[in-house]
Amino acid sequence: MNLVASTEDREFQAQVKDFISDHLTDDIRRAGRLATSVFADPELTMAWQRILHAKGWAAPHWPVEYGGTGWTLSQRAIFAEALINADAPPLIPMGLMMCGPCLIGYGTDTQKNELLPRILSGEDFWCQGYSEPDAGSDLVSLRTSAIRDGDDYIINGSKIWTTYAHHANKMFCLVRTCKESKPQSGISFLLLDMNLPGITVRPIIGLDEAPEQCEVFFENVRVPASQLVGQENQGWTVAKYLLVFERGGLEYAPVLSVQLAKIRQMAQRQNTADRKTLWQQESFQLNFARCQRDIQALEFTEKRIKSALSSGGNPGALSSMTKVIGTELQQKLTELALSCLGAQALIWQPNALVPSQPAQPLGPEYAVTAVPHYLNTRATSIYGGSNEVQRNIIAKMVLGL
Amino acid sequence: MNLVASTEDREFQAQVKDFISDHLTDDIRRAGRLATSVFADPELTMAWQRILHAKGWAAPHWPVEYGGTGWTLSQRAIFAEALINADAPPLIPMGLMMCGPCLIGYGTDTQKNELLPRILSGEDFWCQGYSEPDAGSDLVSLRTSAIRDGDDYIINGSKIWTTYAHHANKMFCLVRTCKESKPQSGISFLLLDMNLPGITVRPIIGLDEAPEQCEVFFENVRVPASQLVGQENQGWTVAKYLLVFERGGLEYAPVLSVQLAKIRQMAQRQNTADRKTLWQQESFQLNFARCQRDIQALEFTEKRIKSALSSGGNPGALSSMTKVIGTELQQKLTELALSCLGAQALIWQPNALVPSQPAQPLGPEYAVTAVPHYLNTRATSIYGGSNEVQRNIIAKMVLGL
Amino acid sequence: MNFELDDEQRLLADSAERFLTQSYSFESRRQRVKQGRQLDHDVWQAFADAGWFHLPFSEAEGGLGGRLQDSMVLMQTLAKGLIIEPLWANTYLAGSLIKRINHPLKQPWLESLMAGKGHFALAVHEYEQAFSITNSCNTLATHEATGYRLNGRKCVVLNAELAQWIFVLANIDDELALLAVERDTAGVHVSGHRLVDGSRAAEVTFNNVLIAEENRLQASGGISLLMQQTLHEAGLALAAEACGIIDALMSTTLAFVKTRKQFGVAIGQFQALQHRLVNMFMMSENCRSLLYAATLKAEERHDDASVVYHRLQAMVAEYGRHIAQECIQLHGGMGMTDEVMVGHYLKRLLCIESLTGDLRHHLLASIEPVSTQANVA
Amino acid sequence: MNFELDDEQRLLADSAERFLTQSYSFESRRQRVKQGRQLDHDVWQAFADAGWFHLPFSEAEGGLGGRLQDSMVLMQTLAKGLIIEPLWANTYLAGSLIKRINHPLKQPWLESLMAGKGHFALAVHEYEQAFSITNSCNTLATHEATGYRLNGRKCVVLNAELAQWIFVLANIDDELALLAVERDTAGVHVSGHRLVDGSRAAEVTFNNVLIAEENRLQASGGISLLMQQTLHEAGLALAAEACGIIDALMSTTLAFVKTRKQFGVAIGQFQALQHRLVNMFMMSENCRSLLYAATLKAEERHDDASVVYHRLQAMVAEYGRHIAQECIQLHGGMGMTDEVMVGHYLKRLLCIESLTGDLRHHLLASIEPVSTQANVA
Repeated sequence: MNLVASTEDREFQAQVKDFISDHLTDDIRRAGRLATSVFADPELTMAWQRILHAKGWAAPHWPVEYGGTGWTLSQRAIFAEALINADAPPLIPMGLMMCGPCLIGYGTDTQKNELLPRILSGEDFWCQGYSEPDAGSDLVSLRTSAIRDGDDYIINGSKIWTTYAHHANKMFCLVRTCKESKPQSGISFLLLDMNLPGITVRPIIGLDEAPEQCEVFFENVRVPASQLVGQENQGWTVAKYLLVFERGGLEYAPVLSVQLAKIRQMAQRQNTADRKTLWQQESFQLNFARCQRDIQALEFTEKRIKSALSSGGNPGALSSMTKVIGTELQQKLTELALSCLGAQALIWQPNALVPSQPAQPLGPEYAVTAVPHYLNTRATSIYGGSNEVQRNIIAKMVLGL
Repeated sequence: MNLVASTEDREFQAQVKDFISDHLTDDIRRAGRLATSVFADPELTMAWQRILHAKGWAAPHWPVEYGGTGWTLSQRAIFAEALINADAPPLIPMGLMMCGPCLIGYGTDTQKNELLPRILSGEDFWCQGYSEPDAGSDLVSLRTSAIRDGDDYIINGSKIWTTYAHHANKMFCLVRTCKESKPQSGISFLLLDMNLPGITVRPIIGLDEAPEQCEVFFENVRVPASQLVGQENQGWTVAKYLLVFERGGLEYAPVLSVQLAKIRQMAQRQNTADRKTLWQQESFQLNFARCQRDIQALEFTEKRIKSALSSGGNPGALSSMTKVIGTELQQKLTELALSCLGAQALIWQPNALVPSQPAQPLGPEYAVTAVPHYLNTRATSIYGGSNEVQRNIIAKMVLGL
Repeated sequence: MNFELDDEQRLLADSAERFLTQSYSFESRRQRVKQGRQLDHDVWQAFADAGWFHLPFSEAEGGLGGRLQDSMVLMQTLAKGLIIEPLWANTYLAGSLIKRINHPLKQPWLESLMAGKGHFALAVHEYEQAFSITNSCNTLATHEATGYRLNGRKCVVLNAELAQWIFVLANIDDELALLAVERDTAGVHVSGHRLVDGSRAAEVTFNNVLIAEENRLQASGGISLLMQQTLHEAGLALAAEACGIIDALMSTTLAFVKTRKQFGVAIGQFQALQHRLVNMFMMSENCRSLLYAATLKAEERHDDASVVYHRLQAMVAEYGRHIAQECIQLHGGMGMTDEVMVGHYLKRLLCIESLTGDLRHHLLASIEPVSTQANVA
Repeated sequence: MNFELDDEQRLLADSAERFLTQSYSFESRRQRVKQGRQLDHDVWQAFADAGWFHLPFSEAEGGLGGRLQDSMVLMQTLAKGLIIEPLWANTYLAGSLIKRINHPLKQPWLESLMAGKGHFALAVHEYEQAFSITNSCNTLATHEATGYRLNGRKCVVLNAELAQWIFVLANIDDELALLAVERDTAGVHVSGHRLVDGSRAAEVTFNNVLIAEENRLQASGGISLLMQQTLHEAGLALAAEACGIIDALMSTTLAFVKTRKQFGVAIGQFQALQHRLVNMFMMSENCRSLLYAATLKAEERHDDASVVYHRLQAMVAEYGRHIAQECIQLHGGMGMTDEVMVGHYLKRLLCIESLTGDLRHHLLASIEPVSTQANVA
């Protein structure tokens, strides 16, 4: 066992930091700082993706032949942490993290050649059509149908919780292509253009009053059969691959550490009755210490999983575990932040959250994001397979119950 | 709505307090103080029952004709609280609280005339034979059989978690008298003498190393059929009545309040690094305040249930709720007590817990009971219908799930 | 002891419920929030007509008796509708203050308030200040020949946009003082904004504002005690609202889990969810019990009325948050939208938690100075 | 980074496991607890033969290298058997102290300890004292011509019955001091007793005990730092034991719920229990992660080794208690008996929690003085 970082890694870290400080502009950085969700301002985020793409760093985790960097897992972690520490907005994952790897794994040469470069450059903006009104965590019961008609599929039905569908020009989705077979084997994985006739997008206003999710309706939408990824009726295989990727790929601890450090700074600025700061209150310190402890444990759980991956092991359902722990800690941190701020956090000022031209906030800037972030973060234990479903998975796959 | 106590109640309270301070001897009081379970030292507890019986106060909740007091619910609560505040050991419930009411409800005149006076006087010491090795919270699957043979039943099987079976001369129990009918309708309620041939009692050593529970084995034990209570195969009806009585009859808040007051005194005696007491630590105060808050809420929940009972209402499954809240608060309090004491609580000195001739303890007396009490109290969420089963009941009966 | 509503209270609850059903739909409320209107005059008039502005005031003050229980019933019932109008801020927060002060305008203020005409605000909170009322205050007033000069800034001042008078907590010579400031006075700047729950408040800045000597408010027992009594009475009404919200969350969510299906069954059939719902239910019942306890103890002036009040606040803050968050989780994606009630209930609970003190404040204030034995019931 | 055991560590774990299976049955342990024997010489000799007494000491000290990882593996593995012999008290607690002091007998002490002959005790705890080491101590020593006079009383002194030397934390001139006291000195009274977990300790009173000047222990950096370093090194081994107990609790309980039936099905099929078991499992994995983190950081002398150590202790205390209590609940009535392991594991965890500081102490000590950024892995 050891924790030693190599000299190469330390040199790499310096290089990454230099690049970021040279290229991350103030307004893009503000987009990261003012983000109250994992989805920052789309325009500025895409601007940042273009900068990274120009350097060849938009998709470090892709194979080199498709535009990846060839970095080690350790280098990828260093890069990710440097971005977080610099308040860079996280890149929008639907293309880079979800659709891209899937095409790399299951796409035809035509699909790969045409689509992967446009994902990297940001020319295509993807959204993910999985959930349906009656199939949230339960994808097996999805009903949006794709019926073969000559060289096309005809799509009818609707999708929900489609993040940024109103910004997207492309969707990858799961559709039912066979009703006779077993529920999960009649599903196919399809790509489509969002401007096709018969598609309607209705943004859903969230608790934070921002339209992040959408409902998407399909009425006799014709999609060429060439847009199928993998075999017909084998969409579940492709989807499962994505789900594993989505869950296993994320690391929560680095973001949480930065958030906690910010909470500490906030607490040091709040005054209390006895002319001390909130930070000096024992009860605050104990809450803080528990969060810090739990974040560090998660950090090492994630390192253990990564280390098992490096040496060829299968982290299996342990990624369900980091999803549960990570999201519940995220929620706890947003609560800790609220507990610092009291009544001043209640002021609702969405105009102060627009990173390109933020209005001057009432009160300190750090208080502006606290409530929207708290509210938005309630979703993390719901999406990506609800934490209840994750617990079922762990019970079955890890504990053998 | 109002909380006002009547003048009569206030006079009654004074009368009760006087009686207790005149009659509760030092060694009986010590038995109450040194108890680490709801079951205090049996000998001293029975001595106390005899004193109360002489005054006619051994079973205030029984109908007057059988030896009850005819008190109002409010007077009964005043009496119960006065006993708790005086550290009187709680009377052993199997006869007075469980078998007695049951006989009053379902017994024959012969059974009532013979047995009830001996319960009041303490001449008979009862134990309850319900649980079996494979039927803990799940009484439906009990298997101890009673087969009719002339005027007798022949009993075979075994019971477990039979509190104080090694002290008892009588048992009331549930036995299976019919295997053909539906599981819960083939059960009968039977009384038996513990000295019958074929009965073996094995005390079970608990976590606190005290033999409180027992296993009881029956090998061809002959019990006269006259010992049946209620109809044959209708034991479930009698048992359900008992369970309701056992759950609804208890009030947790008064005991909890006294325990919390003792914890406060302990905390005021513990010194900390900065020459303050533990009581002065903010973190301790917050833990304490939460417990106090929750106890008071429970107190009023119990008052609301009692008030609903007084006006003829049916508190229904709400008694499951006070069982869950009450026992979980008990457990929390024993943890709070431990948190006051640190390493000194680890000293294991059972001899200091014998109320008749206690050994001089190492360290303060209050530290001697903390760990055994903590350990014993883990059982409260298991017995009397586990808290999991209670939650199932509330989900079904109250929430309609 | 008796925990039943009397006939009068039942009528009050019925009328409040009828008002919500007939005149306060979720959709109309959303529209008003979106428009940012400061007051819906029809709604406000309906409150006045129903006599709700008179409820917390004694007959001597011109009110309806001022039984705390009645206000409890009203606030508990109206909670379900998430009233955005400044009923609490004006009637309970400012009202509880006004009834306790000595001031020449006291009676006219009360009368206009009860008539639904007078609007008042109490300015307590400041930026970068964890909850504290009594010991620290960066808004300062200095002596002048004819009174005081006030400088400083208050945040989250409820009802400030409508108020004719703002009562401002300030320091004078290192002592806590309350100043009655007319909103139109030179140097007072009110910058209105929305709160997270859709109601409105304002940042109020005081720039060399001249205050007449008589407008330094006096109360027997001093300003600290006045503030404490005001916050307790108003806070009790707010806690009643929180309990009403908790009830609404529970019934909404129970109805939802009985119909929403996943994996082919109603999600209320899943035991893991059932046990969580049972925990939430037990919490909600405990909140109700403490609400009754705190209200009756305050009404009957028990010695421990104050500590029980703080216990109630500490409980609704902690359990209310837990319940609301669980309700959102149980609603799944729908719970995260502006379209269903649960999220709005959570937002209102966030406000309630912060307005009269934080959890730590309430917990520490809930401990009796000396250990007492259990009381006779 | 690498979290795999190396070959040597695997051998160590195997030998410890073999020892438990072959020579340390639950039944034989119970008998020894009942008899109140202070030491089973066969067991102690087996420890010596296995080289476990040499493990925490460097080669220069005559040991086997003193890699913290090796001790971690040993303590984690032995945990399952609930060793009642004073392996930790003598080798880790006293041993970590001896290796850090300057004293003429230091080397002979270490040698006899490693040979399994020498027994030592560290007397820290006092009655009516919430956890504190550095600032307060009612055991006092006063200056004499030839040394010091010691008066006071220590409680829960592990291994005091067997010890030839007791190291006593005392105050001299309001300064923290450590005195090495021979147990046979006049005025030393050792009153042995059992602890809740079946192991033994003693109350030790000092009545005008004369201590030679040279037996006031010295350490570079002072006594506070010495105590801190000692408790951190020994505490790390103890936390490893706690993690081993947590693992044993989880595997015992998982096996139980898969076989125990209620209402016709294995109770492990109930979703409400499954989710609780998952929470326990996640806690246990987080404990393991922090154990690795704390051990490796201490070994590699990272700046944050100390805060990570305290985080580990705070986590095993809190999560260990939760897990053990849940395991008892899941075992039902059987969990409440002396006859199955789960209750014994809980008892040992109670001891571990109290020996090196309470939860609050560890949490407050786990906060870094300044905010740092996330480190490179």
